[in-house]
Amino acid sequence: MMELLITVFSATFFVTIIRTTTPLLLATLGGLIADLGGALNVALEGMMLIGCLTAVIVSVYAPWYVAVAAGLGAGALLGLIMAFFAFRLKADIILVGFAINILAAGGTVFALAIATGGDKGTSINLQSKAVPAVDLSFLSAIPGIGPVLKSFLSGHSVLSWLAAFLVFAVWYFLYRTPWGLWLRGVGEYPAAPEAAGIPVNKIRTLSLVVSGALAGLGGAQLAMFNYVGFTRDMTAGRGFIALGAVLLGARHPVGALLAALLFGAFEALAVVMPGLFNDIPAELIRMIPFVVTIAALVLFSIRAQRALALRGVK
Amino acid sequence: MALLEAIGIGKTYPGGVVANDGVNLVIEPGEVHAVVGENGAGKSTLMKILFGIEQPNAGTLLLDNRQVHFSKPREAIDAGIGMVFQHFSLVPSFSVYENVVLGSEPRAGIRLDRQKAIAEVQALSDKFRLKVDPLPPVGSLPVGQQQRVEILKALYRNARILILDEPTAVLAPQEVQELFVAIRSLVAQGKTVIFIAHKLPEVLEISNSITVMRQGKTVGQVKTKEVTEKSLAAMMVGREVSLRVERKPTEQTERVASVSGLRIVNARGTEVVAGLDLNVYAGEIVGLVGVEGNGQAETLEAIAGLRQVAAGDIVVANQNANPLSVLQRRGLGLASIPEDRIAEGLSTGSTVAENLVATRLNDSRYVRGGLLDLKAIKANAQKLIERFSIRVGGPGSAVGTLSGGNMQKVVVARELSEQPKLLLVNQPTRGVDLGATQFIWRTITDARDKGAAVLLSSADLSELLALSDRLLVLYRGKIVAAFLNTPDLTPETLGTYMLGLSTQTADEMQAALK
Amino acid sequence: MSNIPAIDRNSRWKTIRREVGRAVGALAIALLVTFIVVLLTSKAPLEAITQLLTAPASKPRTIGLWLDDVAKLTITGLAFSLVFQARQFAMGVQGQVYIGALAASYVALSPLGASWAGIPLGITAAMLAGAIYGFLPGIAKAKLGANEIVSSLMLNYIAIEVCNFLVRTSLPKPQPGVLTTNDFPDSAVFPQLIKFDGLNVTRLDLGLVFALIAVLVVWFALYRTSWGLKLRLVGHNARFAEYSGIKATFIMVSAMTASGALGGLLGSMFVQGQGYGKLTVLFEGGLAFEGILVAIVARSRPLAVPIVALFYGYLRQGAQLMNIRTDVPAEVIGVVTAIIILLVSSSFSLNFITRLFKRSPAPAAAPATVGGAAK
Amino acid sequence: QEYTKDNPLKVALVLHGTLGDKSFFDDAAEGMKTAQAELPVTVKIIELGYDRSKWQAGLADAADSGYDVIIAGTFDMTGYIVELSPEYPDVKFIDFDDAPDYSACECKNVLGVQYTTAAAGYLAGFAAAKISKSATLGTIIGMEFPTVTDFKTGFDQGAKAANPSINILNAVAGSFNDPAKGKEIALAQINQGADVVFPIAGGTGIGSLQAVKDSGKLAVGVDSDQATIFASSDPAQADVIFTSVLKKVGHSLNLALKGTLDGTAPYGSRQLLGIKDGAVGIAKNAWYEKLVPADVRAEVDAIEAKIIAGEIEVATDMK
Ligand SMILES: Nc1ncnc2c1ncn2[C@@H]1O[C@H](COP(=O)(O)OP(=O)(O)OP(=O)(O)O)[C@@H](O)[C@H]1O
Ligand SMILES: Nc1ncnc2c1ncn2[C@@H]1O[C@H](COP(=O)(O)OP(=O)(O)OP(=O)(O)O)[C@@H](O)[C@H]1O
Ligand SMILES: [Mg+2]
Ligand SMILES: [Mg+2]
Repeated sequence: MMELLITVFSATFFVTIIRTTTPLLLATLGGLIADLGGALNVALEGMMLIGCLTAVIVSVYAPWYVAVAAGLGAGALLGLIMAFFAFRLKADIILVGFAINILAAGGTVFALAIATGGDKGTSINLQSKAVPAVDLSFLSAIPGIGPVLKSFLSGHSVLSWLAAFLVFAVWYFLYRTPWGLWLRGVGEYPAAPEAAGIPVNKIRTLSLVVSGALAGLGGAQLAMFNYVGFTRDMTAGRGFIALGAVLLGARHPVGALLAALLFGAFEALAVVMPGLFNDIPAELIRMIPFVVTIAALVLFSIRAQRALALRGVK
Repeated sequence: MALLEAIGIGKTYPGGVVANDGVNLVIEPGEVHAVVGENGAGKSTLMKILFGIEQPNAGTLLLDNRQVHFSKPREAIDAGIGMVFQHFSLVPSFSVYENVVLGSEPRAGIRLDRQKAIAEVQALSDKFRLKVDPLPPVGSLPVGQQQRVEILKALYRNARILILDEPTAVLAPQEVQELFVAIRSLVAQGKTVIFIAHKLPEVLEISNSITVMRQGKTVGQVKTKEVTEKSLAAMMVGREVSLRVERKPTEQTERVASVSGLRIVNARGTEVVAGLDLNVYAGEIVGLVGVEGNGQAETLEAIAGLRQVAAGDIVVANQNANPLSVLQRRGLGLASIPEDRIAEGLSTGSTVAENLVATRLNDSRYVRGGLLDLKAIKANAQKLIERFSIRVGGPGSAVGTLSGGNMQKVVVARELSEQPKLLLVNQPTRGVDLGATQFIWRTITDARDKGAAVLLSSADLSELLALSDRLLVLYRGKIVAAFLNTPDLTPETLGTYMLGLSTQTADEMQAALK
Repeated sequence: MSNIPAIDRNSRWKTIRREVGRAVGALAIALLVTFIVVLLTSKAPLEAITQLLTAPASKPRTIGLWLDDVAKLTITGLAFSLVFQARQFAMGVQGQVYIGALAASYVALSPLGASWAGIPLGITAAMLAGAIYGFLPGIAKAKLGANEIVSSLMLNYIAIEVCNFLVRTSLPKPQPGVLTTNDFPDSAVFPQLIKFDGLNVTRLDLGLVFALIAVLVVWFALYRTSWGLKLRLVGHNARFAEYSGIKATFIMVSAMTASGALGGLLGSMFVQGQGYGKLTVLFEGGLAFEGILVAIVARSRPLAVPIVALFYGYLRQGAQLMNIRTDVPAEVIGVVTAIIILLVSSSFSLNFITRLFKRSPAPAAAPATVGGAAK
Repeated sequence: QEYTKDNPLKVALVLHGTLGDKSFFDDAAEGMKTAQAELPVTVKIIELGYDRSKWQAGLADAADSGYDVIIAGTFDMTGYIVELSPEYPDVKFIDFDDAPDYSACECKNVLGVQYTTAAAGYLAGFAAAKISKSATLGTIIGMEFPTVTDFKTGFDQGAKAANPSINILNAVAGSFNDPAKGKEIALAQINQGADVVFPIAGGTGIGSLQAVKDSGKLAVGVDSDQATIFASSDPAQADVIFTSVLKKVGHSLNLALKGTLDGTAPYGSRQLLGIKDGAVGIAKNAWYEKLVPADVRAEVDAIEAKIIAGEIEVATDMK
């Protein structure tokens, strides 16, 4: 037990959490934008996966930032495709989402095989690049807390810092700019913005494009930092967990951050636990994030009910 | 010279419904122009065409004598036309000012300039005498205020011509008066108003000229000064109508329902009913008078079992109803006509027949051993369709394909197909045309005459005065006045109590409280 | 009045014609897309397409595979149709399949499994377990308002892990460490419906019968019982249902529970069927989710579900056999499936799920009718 | 029957997955390629994908399609082979990395080819313990089944033989294709002091190797010679893989086909191939030479000889 506590409160564990959280957080923000615009984006998983592959392939030929942008662009393009089918061709958006996931699972392997000349499993024959870590070693020069600061803050991915900034940016966009107002209006009651002359379908389309872009960015982080390279199905359900995180985070950017951190922490914990407790079955450890989501969901709901009950409504 | 002119407008909906068929409309600048007609006459369709939501199949629009064509609302807005829909287009969780500026926000850099938006909304609201607080979320406001927000929205976009589609249907009399004050102030400041309503006295009061529509065609345009309520009604319907109900004197005997010490708290935590006591006897109609949001709707819902009560006792047919479910209360002979037929009175995706038995799924005539008796259900529907003259293809048609008036008839038919002991009625004729109104009124009084105890709530004072035997005025969840309905009781008298300007003493109320 | 039933019947025929027309159109689009993709990826496109179109019906064995798929797709399609009709977006069929399969396996591998009770008891246990697993997100939603999409998705993951865990640790295995249980005794495996010369050539088993029974039961429950009417009323307008005295929460929970029982049944059909006859980890391979597609194309109508499953199952089998027998790689099949779903759903837009997520109160655009024009 | 280039033996390699795993399936496919070049055979590779419900059907279809020999692998397919083989008595089945229970089935036309990798794992574990400075090793398992854990059983035994007080961390990833997770697990083990990591986890393990590269530690590759695989695309990665535990699937399948052609393959029984058959072993390549000191290499060679001679008994999960 002591060992676990020491691990959990160590700087390396913190750094691990940030690393596991970042792709999730980016996808969660993407899910949030789509959700507030009134579309449940079940395609986050596929968008992330295609983001991963695009970033990896492009990084072979271009600097890392171009590759990251390409991952982002691939996600955005998928968002556009999704919007086209859902809004223009009036297809069911959940079905479109599932279709994109299927497309991504098969398409990435197919494209990988073309890019590597036949490899269907991993991209290890491609010399892909990594997103650089931000080195804040100079912090250790600060007397006293310097070394601690350094060990906690240094070494995170550029995209981790970007993700943290994006939480703020998304919040500012949603609650301080006119376009955020439009987006929330479109999601909550489309008839109102429609009557106000706001192009509702354009807003919805853009929200899916941005949603896809953020998921693609999450994919870039996953395939250019968490692990450098691509393997089939490497997102391993993170897109669906992000979907849960959106709802768990009460559809608010700060909530999204907390929910993503929660899942990130459990992913990190699941990684360190078998090293510490060899006898806990791996299946049970892997179950933790899902059990926690349900527990949190139920607790949230109980709290909401109790708040109503306190006021004598129920 | 006409400001806005529609010539020979034709509109056929994709399903083949001819909603407009050579409609003409001439609007002079600075007037209040009313458009009247029965349900489905094509009024809303015409307005949607003027506002660019629907595209006409035929005809032309002239604005300032120049031909115009609006392919979307934005173009109409830019041309100076504003429209307030029958169903509001407001985002409930947004504040008033956010709703008003939505789509044309004042900006500071990329930020929405909150202060400026609030100031502008405040200024507009002062200028046109449309009092509303810019800050609270719109969802928390009463309908009357929501409507002002809608009007402010149009004015904020510099509308010269303001279309109001059935604005008074949801308003209390005082609110109607406030709306009229605002309309007059709009006109005084150079705006033009197109006004749609089913209540002819209102039309006669506010408008300068009137266009009458019937079955997708314009029957004619008249100066308001030159018509009476009666002649107008005849123009609309094509025959004489009278809106009077003959009420037999009641002989009240048995107490059917009583409520004591009722307290209700809403989801936002505010107390909406604050210690209410009332009794209803067999064979009488008790009217609940009040500006919307003073606890009438909640009281009716609580009696029906649809709403949790914080305190108090409800007795129906000598039984403590508090622990009883909706169905058990219905079993005691309770029937209820809800306020919003689409939201809670009907399942629009289900068939007419299914809607007509929805409240009787424990009845062995239609359900035996958990199995549906489809024959009986269909026969029941056919019988009721005939008895209540519902215009519908057949028992198997989806309710969603019916007009508003016919939908309301389905609700009434279901609730009154069997003689109820206690009938709860909320806004029975909202948005319903003259013919249907007359029919529904007669049905309700028939039920009373056969011994039902009726609790009636309505935003329409003339409806309350026409139907009720006793009237209870609610203000902030309490009864502040009670009257026996006598010919000398006027809307004005009720109005002072409705607005909380005065309160009767317990002695004064005594006679009408029983 | 007397001509009203005639109008009714007329419009019903019109609807059926329109729906069939749509289905045929969708099929044509699907085939066209497949042709194009195959032309682009295969060196012998003609051979590949011939396989796609003829392989499933070419031999008793492949017909068995196809119909076995149809049975399974029908059950998952029905499970989704039930919750969709109640307007719940529970995605838990996959989890129920695993839990149901576990329950069936415990029965089959117990002494009871070797007796005549192996099949009936296995199915009952599976349906009960599935029902409980469907009940959980239902009750969480009804009592606490916990979002059923998230809770059911999470329960799926949990069920898969529970299955992995129990197969690895507690169920009897042919050799230590393998992720498969012992073969079930024959008395616990669904008998084959058709045998050829005693050969094991077709997978077609009792599951198909259960699927057909399930179609009738679900149809009957939805359209001939008061529970079904209540369920549909709740699905159309839950507030109205409450107002009518229908316990909407009870209906929601019971719909999810019933759907769970179907999911459990599917679990038993997997592991007790000819395809496996034992429990293996990850045996379901994502088929449960394909029920969403089937249900949506069938517009949640129980009687349409097996018909859609028949066509979809054929395409699925054809694609699989094309992959096995020709040079079209497996991944291309995924891409084709995705494109087909996109195109088919474009013409089959069932607005209701979208409406679930658009928080707009706007009611369905009702088709214009005789009633409106008559005024 | 005589098979010639014009009348070749028709072989189908049925993979319950896809090519591109850089180890197991790819190696089998590689063996087929050699066979096709050297022997009168034609080989069709059928990739069934990862949906288990399609495996049985896929195998049956192959059996039904006129091939002379059907090759499929691992326990996942054994059951199906047992089921199908009596129905197709004229078709020969090769079941690699597993074998049917011959006492319980009529599998006269099935050849089981199994490997005891424990012995090779023993050699790698011994070398790893010798070169570890922290006396802490890490093993990462994809999923727990014998063909996987057999590597670890031998590895652990070898490591303890080299250093009885060695500390071996272990983790089960639960997946063979989550490299990000594999990387995290390896980083966690490195943080807990491990300086040699042995991932036995397919694609997940690829992530672990990357963690080892990033932290400048050492790793043992698995199944195929992973240093060589990385040599051209990522030399830095290759440079930390001091050896790999080899399971030479392709090589053994090639031999089995040869045996089939000349009639020596013992169909109806299982072949348990080990270090002395050359079917398993460790990669003694340039990196091994460079990263493992000569004295340790000499010890390893000595141990290998003893194992082959039966003087050292290596425990195995393969019964
Ligand atoms: N979107 C639509 N699609 C098809 N038919 C429609 C549509 N909207 C209205 N209609 C039909 O057009 C006719 C005119 O409808 P409209 O809404 O203009 O009537 P109205 O005069 O506003 O009636 P009310 O007084 O009830 O509001 C009706 O018969 C109606 O059924
Ligand atoms: N999208 C639509 N398709 C077909 N008919 C429609 C559509 N929208 C409305 N209608 C029909 O239009 C008619 C009038 O519409 P409207 O919305 O004005 O209702 P209404 O009769 O005024 O009822 P109320 O105003 O009381 O709700 C009704 O018959 C309704 O069924
Ligand atoms: Mg109207
Ligand atoms: Mg109306």
